[in-house]
Amino acid sequence: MSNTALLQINDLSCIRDDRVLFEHLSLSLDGGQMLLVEGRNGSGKTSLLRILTGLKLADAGDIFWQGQSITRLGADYYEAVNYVGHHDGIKRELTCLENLRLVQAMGKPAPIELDDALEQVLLYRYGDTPVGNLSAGQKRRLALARLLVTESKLWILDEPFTSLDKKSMDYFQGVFEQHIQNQGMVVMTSHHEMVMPGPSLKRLNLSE
Amino acid sequence: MNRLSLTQAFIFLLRRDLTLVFRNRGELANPLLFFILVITLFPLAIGAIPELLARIAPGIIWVAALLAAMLSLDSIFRSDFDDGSLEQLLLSAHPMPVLVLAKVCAHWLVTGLPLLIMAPVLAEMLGMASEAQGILLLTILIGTPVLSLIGAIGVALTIGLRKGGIILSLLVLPLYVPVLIFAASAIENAALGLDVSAQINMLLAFLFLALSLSPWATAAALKMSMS
Amino acid sequence: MYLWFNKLGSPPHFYRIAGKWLPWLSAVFALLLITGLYGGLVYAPTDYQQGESFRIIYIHVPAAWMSLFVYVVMAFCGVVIIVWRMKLAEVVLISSAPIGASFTFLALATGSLWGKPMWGTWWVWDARLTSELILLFLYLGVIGLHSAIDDKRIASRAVAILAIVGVVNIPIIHYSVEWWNSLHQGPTVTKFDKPSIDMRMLIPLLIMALSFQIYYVIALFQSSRAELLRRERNSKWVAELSGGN
Amino acid sequence: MSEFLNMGGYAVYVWSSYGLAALILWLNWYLPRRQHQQLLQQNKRRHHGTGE
Repeated sequence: MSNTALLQINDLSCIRDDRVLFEHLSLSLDGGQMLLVEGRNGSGKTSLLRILTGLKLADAGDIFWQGQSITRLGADYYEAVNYVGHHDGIKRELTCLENLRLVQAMGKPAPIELDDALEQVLLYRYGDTPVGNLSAGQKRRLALARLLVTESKLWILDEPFTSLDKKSMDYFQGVFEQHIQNQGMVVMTSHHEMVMPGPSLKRLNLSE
Repeated sequence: MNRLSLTQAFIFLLRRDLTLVFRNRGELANPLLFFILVITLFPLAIGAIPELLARIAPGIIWVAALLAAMLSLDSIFRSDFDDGSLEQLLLSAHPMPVLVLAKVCAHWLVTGLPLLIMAPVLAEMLGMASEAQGILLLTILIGTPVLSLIGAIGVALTIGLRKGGIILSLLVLPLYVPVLIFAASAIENAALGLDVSAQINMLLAFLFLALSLSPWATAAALKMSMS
Repeated sequence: MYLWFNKLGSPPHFYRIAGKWLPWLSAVFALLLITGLYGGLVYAPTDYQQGESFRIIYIHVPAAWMSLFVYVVMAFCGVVIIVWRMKLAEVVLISSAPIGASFTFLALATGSLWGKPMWGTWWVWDARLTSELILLFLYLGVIGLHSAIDDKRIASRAVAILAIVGVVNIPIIHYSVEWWNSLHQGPTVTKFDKPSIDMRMLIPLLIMALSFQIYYVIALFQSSRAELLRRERNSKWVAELSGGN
Repeated sequence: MSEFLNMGGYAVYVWSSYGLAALILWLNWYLPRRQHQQLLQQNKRRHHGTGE
């Protein structure tokens, strides 16, 4: 195992139409750690997360996963990453089960029955209903169910709790804690306070 | 459990796209209706002189097929782009060009194939010589996949734009010229009973060139548009 | 070599170098143009078949060569943009597009002006002119796509991909049109591309072609410097440049 | 001299070709140059004083 952390960010900077969102950003994250990205709206939280996933190109700096640059790793890096962004990334015309089957087909399937996953996110009854008929909260839960049905080390979550009720928020907070305890990694943005044991929680504020 | 093999992922995505299309069947007919509509305009515009129509039938049918294909290109990535599943495809464990190929195949099955079925009817309406109709089908069978493959590059480049439509045609139509030239002249030769193997071979060459190069260009363009 | 390539790549460095070179290039261009024009208009003998109208060749052929050359330069910049993500290549690509498009339009216009006296029509579906017309659409595609995307960093990568796809298609389009033209061979055989080999005609043509090349570099430096200022307006070197003097 | 200008009867075509070429070449040089001056002015105003 190379001595550097699993995820290494060196001197990252991002400019959006003449405004410098962040500059010379360097940090590292290892297994069993969560990075909470805070900052007022428009401070570049989403841009940072999209750069971490490799979807967006940074204006300068690079990102290393297990010592290798993510641009060179390509699909191998993506296999280790699970990203839930503003969009839920699910098809309205397909049913919940069909959506989850697609998620598994596109990633590294976790040893779990799809019905059990639906059960955990309280969507078992909606297995065969097209997603178009679900509420925003239910759609978000289905989007987050991607974390249960595929195996990935690094979770990158952009406002995962939007349109979730208290009960679901607690449930998913538990899922994140479980992931951290199994040496997984989470990078997320959230307006809700995260209650996490001290050493495994790192904070990054983009607006100061 | 490890991830699916490439062919499994390809087939899975292809099946998913086809089920998606059959879930809203309404749109399925659009390219076809456009194809028929454009062709019926010509006799109205040029007059129904049989020899004239028969002579220009290959050109009309192929221009109409080309325009119908181009108009339907937007549907390849549009819905996935809007609901965020295109992002998830880009971040999938499988190489993007293969997934792009699956989506382009789905698009061809939904738009190219119906043109194939409809073309003989229209060729008959335009009074095209029957020997030529066989070759017409062959050129559409080989040509329309090329239109979808090259068109996918244009769509991927313009997907992020608010008004991508016009730019798409400006980018894509010049690249369609070689296919149009060889397809139309193949049918013309067939109508005169001449040999068409040269043209057909060229169309096949375009098909293999497009099959091997355009998925990579489309994947790069998608990655760039999502950036 | 890499160091030089990298140093040239830094915008302020290129901005200064281009500025310094512009006057010299203009002088060389003026010299070449005058000799070329004199050679073409006065020195070269009258063509026995086309009479004086053949002298349009001294604009038409160099413009046609340049229209192709500039697109190949753009495709090369496209590769540099995709592989090394060099800012300068982005600027050079998009600054070259209008110049290339102008050369293509010039070739088309002079082709039509040359065709009128010979065939009595302004437009002839000649193989070369038709390829040139499609090439113009390729240029307009690049310019249109670049202006349609707001974020110029993304726009440059988009046109880079388009230029590469375009350059692969240029020979295919060219030979398809050539082949198509041989099919529908009109009554007149065009004498566009095979200028008679008489030395006194050829030399001015080469001089004109060279002057067009130099002109391209001048116009490219000029518009690249402007584009650099627009793109780098909030970088330090632009601030020093404008705050300083 | 007038014979030269006449261009063997093709004066219209030859001279309009060369005129058009001159116009296009000049435009491609002049427009970016003017834009360059404008940008320099804009930057001066943006970075007026100590260039904040």
